[in-house]
Amino acid sequence: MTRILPILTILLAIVAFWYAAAIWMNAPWQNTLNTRAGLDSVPFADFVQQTWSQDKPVLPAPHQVFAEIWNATVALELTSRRSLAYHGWITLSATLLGFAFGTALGVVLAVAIIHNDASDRSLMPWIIASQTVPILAVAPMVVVGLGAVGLTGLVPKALISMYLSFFPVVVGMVKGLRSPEPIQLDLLRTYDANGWQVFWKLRWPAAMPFLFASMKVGIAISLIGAVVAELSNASGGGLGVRLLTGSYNGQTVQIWAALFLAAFLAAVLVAIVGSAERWVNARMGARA
Amino acid sequence: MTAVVQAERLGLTFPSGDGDIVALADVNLTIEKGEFVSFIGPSGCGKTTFLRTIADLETPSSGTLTINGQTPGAARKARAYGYVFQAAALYPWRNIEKNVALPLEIMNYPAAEQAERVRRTLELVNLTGFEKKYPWQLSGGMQQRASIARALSFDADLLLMDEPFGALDEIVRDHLNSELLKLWARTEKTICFVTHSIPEAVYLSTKIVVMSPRPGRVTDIIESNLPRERPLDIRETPEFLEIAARVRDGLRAGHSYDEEVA
Amino acid sequence: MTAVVQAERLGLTFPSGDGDIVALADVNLTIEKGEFVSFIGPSGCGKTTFLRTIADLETPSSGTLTINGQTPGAARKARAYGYVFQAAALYPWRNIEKNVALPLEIMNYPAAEQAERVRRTLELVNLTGFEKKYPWQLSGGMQQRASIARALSFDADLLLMDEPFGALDEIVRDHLNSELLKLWARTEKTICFVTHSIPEAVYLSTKIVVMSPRPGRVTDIIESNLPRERPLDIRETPEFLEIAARVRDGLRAGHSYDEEVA
Amino acid sequence: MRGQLSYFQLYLALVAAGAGALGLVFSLPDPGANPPMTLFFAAATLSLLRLALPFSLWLDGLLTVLGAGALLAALGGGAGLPPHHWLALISAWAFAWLFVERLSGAIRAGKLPETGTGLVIPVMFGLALLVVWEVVTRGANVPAVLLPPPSAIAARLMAETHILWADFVQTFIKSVLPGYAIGCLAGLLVAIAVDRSPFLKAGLLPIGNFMSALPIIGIAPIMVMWFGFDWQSKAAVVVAMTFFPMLVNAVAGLNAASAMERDLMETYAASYWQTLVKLRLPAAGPFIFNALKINSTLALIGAIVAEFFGTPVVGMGFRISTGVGRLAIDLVWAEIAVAAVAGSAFYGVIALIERGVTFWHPSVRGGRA
Amino acid sequence: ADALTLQLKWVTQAQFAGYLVAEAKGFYDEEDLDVTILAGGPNIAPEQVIAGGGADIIVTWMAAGMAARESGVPLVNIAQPYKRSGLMMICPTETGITSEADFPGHTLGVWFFGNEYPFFAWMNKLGLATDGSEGGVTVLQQSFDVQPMIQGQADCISVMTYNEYGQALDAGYGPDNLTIFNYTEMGNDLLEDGLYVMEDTLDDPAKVDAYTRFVRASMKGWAYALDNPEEAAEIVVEADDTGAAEYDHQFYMVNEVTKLVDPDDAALDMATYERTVQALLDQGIITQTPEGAYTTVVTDGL
Ligand SMILES: Nc1ncnc2c1ncn2[C@@H]1O[C@H](COP(=O)(O)OP(=O)(O)OP(=O)(O)O)[C@@H](O)[C@H]1O
Ligand SMILES: Nc1ncnc2c1ncn2[C@@H]1O[C@H](COP(=O)(O)OP(=O)(O)OP(=O)(O)O)[C@@H](O)[C@H]1O
Ligand SMILES: Cc1ncc(C[n+]2csc(CCO)c2C)c(N)n1
Ligand SMILES: [Mg+2]
Ligand SMILES: [Mg+2]
Repeated sequence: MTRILPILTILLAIVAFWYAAAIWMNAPWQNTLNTRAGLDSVPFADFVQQTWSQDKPVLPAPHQVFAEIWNATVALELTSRRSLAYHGWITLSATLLGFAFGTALGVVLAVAIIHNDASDRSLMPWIIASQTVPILAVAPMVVVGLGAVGLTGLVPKALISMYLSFFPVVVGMVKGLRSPEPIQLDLLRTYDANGWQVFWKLRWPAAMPFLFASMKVGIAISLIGAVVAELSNASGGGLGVRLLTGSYNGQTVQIWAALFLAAFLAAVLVAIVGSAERWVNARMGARA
Repeated sequence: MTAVVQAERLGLTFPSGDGDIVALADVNLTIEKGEFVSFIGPSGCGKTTFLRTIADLETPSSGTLTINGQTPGAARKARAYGYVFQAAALYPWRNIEKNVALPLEIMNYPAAEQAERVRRTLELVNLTGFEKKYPWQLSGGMQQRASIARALSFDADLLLMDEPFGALDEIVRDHLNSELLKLWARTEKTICFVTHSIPEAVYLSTKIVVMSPRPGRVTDIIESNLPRERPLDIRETPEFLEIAARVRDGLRAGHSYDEEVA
Repeated sequence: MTAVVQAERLGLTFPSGDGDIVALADVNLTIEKGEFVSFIGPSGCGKTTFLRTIADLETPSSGTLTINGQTPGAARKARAYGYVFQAAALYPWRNIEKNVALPLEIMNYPAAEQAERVRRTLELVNLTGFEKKYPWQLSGGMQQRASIARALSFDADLLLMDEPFGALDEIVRDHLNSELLKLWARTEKTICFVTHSIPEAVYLSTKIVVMSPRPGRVTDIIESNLPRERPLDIRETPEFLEIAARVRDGLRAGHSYDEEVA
Repeated sequence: MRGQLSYFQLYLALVAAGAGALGLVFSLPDPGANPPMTLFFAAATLSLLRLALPFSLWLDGLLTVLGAGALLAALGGGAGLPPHHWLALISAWAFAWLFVERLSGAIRAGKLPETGTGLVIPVMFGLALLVVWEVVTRGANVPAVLLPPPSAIAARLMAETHILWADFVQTFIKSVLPGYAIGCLAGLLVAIAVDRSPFLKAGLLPIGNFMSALPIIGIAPIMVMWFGFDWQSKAAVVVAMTFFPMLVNAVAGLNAASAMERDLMETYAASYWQTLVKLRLPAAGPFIFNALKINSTLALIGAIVAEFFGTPVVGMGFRISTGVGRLAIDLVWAEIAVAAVAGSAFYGVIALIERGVTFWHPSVRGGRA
Repeated sequence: ADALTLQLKWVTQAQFAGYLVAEAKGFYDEEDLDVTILAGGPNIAPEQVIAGGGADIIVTWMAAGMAARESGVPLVNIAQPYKRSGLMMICPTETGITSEADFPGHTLGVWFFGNEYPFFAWMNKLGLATDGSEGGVTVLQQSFDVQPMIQGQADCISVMTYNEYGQALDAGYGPDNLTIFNYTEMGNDLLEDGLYVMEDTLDDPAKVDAYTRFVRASMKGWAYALDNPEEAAEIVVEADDTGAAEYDHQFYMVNEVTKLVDPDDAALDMATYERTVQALLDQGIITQTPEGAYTTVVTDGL
């Protein structure tokens, strides 16, 4: 209860604000419609009702979005291509695969960087540069390029997720693997521990807080990557495709529904990483 | 037989933005196998730095240093020594048992022997019952004892101990002092021991090295002729007090604010 | 006049996964204004915990504790005390000068006075010349002295000092002991002082609290009738040695492995 | 025998010389067909002499340059590369790698100065990548509309500087910088607010996580709807994009101060703000900079992506999307190159500031951040 | 069966009803073809896909196709089912725009990504500057919907008769409160959805034969869609694996696109071709009159 109450309060505040904003943002268009229909002097209560039930509102009211989510998930068969759950699953699988690739790649690169001077000096600047390449520009080319060699579906999307998510992991892990105090390293030096032992017994555990912070960012970005990739390739479905087609058809409610589902997925994923973090912390004897 | 530690004209300077710090200057010292050498000197005189240099954790700026006739690096690779740091340096994610087992894991002791050694050394420092606690659950002195246990858990011939008993009360200290002496007598280890306690230094050592600061130099080397078997009450004998007085004089001479002291 | 520290049936238990740790049990103690109280006891007996409870850093599980007649929390808010931790706890991003100035900044001393106080206290602990160095550039003892300077830089009426001189050599320790005594005599401060050195405790204190472990209890409170003016050589007087012997007995009684000790 | 080479370096040296020797064998039937290439193969084979003689690392650098030059010269015809010339690519790459390995080894050993030579390594690596790119795209006749060679991109870069500059101003100066500043600041402030109030922490953090997980791509059309077509909507996307990493990292960082460091502040009865400014923010520094660095690249991506959803007809994202549509792929890559340079410089500046501000952290004290 | 991959210019919708119907009704199978239809999207350039070998035939607009040809992708038009342009520019009357003369000083929404050429050719003809300078128009890269008009961010927006115009009608706009500039009616139309292949494949008679059968089956699909708009709309909805296509909208679209397509004649109309090429040349979109950019071998063989 003590955990739910604050969330509920903030949630209520947001929903109230949202409804108010919906009136405000949808009013101009509603006025146009009413004028056109020859309706002047609509009572305010009715007018509010109208702004909350437009077909293509600038800002859909919360209940519209949730009705759409409900209709597109629970009310439909899971395997239906109109089901948001179906599209959510497609995006989720690409996200998870890409995140797994990205985390692995990020850790491997970080390890190479802290252990090899040449890698550090040569790789780091280019890893950074790689992230300044606008992914949406490259994504279609990647999809086209991989399509040309026969790779379609999940893998191109996962690769784009990986491309985005490995970066926070590299940056965080390089910092984390370098975070042990000199005296902690000295201790292992006195045992003449080999590089492998220094890594597993000191650097890796010391880097855990950094790894989890990075993974939280990484998994959220990974989802963005999957969605971006889906925007480049309208066949195959996924939440990105729903966003796109919603946008073409001016279906704001559909856009928001897809957005919310994506955000919900990301929040769940971040929460899962968070619980993993707490579990590992507990196993590592962290102070409660 | 070669000396265990042999320093000749050893110097070490820390570069630093605003003026270099000369931590060791012109240190000459020979330590033979089986000796128990105490280092004593004002804070900041370079005791830790000297121990770290022996352990190949710092590189001398000048002079030569050999350990068992080898370079410090080769000695370190041969796992010639165990080191007790001035700070406990326990790993916060390992419980006490695991912290003590760390060097054993690294040196690939069989699991059963690891457990046995951990049990034995923890008992030696009187920490039985705290095996599963994490460092932050222990008092300062308990942490220090855990770090001593860690260095004793494997059998290095040379022990480098930097103020190991600083945070311990007199009784525990006496206890550990005599345990250490027993261990030393039994195993013929060579021990380098930093302490601030003159009685402790005299009680334990065959040789006491007095250092003075800025730059860190050896001002006196006092050979003790006390017998190898030392009951605790040897500390009241005139021989003992005489050596202690000599150490105190050497120490005072190296101090910058003698005059002020009443 | 109310007592500065008044503990009645004070208890403190640390909850822990595998069995709670009783750090303090049934502690009764009154400290009057102007007293110099030393705490002595085996490692892990709860000395640090007791000081932390006075400082409102731990909350008692049972019993009552008042500081200047207030709750510990109120006393802390009134900045009633200065605390020297067992570890130096210097901030790595501040150089020594800035570390010492930290409480002064927080208590909004004028800049000129800050500079003057920093200079004075650093001189007191003999760290002049190291103002611009960062903590990791100092030896263990130097870090400890910096943290003492930090606690002395502002004028709290109650000083809580947890083994402040543990990492210092005898000469510096003597020097700081007598400086501390002078300060105490001049300012009428109340001082709670944890130490492992029996001579130090006897030399400094008006009252010595002997504690024993598991659970941490006060086993003896020894009032010292030594004069307030204490030259260093008072330590050889019979009165002194008598009190020291009583402390040693109390200490030994509390120890779990008396028998083993030779 | 193996001189001062590590086993790994020796391995690279053998690959380099071996590929060269094999190439020489294939070239022998007609050694005059491509003299520079034959020369390179011969020189690479001769590098086996290092097994017997001291062999300066600069010679490896020279061989790299020679190999790259021979390869680029061989591309002239436009008919692709004969099969055995690919061996030169392998050999030259191995020489390059060997060169940077040895160079960084020499710098670490203090035989060469850090300043100056330290820069050679990333530059060498980058140039090596460019050469490989050039050789592969032209040597294997990759369609230019899929991936143009760097030379074509460079030509575009030179020819269209005014367009590129206008796009840079629109995207980087107008959208990225303000959006980055606002987003990072907002993330930090919310982190502090969240940290300050347990109620907010319990209430806002889960919801904040949720909100910030909104894929920015979906936000972009909405921001355009709300803030109009010009840079304001792009800056808004950048704000949304940079907010989350800062929030997460700052919340973690604000908890980074150790228990005893906090206790010290308690004993001074320091106010919340004093503790914040004098302890928790400095201790959070490494985490905050982590976010600042991640965000410096995210911000640029965000702005560019946002420009895909309606813009005035200027901006890097606009140029990229229209460029792909017009198959002006070399212009697209020129724009990407500008983005990469700007983003790397931005990151570099933040990293420099980090080294200055968090000089005390072990990861900085020990060398590089 | 011969395998062919068709890359559409846009997402699965009734704009491509002929191909989708031909696939669904088995017309391709009847011609012994195994056709894969790839949906497009706002970031997929069909010209790039075919250059990379990801498709055999693409649907694209002639302006984009010719521009790609000059960029080194040798595309050749093999058939032109779309005879007329569906492109329009619409302006709400409250903006005060009633004729081309009113444009200066206004903001016009334009789709880029290869769809901008007809607009620029038109402005070129009107002599209006498009770089935002005095006396010209301000150009906005428009999103692919009618929001910019509804929200007043643009004075005029681009629409297709068969798609966004329908959305505008749904939103309550109509001929009585809109000024409509229809590219076809103004004579400014450039050729839209045509079928293009890579030039070198035309040297292979087997390929040409496959193309011919493909076009024949596709035109059969278009004819079927014209006669059975409801079923065609259903087929489109069924073919869309994103689940976004709505039957009502697709039905509207089928009816609109069949007005632009001549199911009986797949051949390129030379007059329109010449005009398209001239407009592209005038505007500098291409610099040389293209040679061999179309072929009649396929349509001749029908
Ligand atoms: N990493 C370092 N960088 C710069 N100066 C250093 C460093 N480590 C130690 N020093 C300096 O070297 C000198 C000797 O330090 P050292 O730690 O050896 O003293 P010590 O004798 O062990 O003192 P203590 O008894 O206080 O531990 C001191 O002046 C110290 O400031
Ligand atoms: N945070 C904590 N959580 C759990 N147990 C703790 C914690 N802090 C201290 N303890 C336990 O409380 C007991 C008393 O600890 P305390 O630090 O007060 O001892 P001390 O008398 O100061 O010892 P020392 O002389 O070694 O510093 C010890 O047994 C210790 O294990
Ligand atoms: C020309 C050249 N080639 C390879 C490397 C080294 N390197 C590049 S990627 C990689 C794997 C991960 O570190 C390594 C080792 C270099 N520095 N320069
Ligand atoms: Mg030291
Ligand atoms: Mg303690």
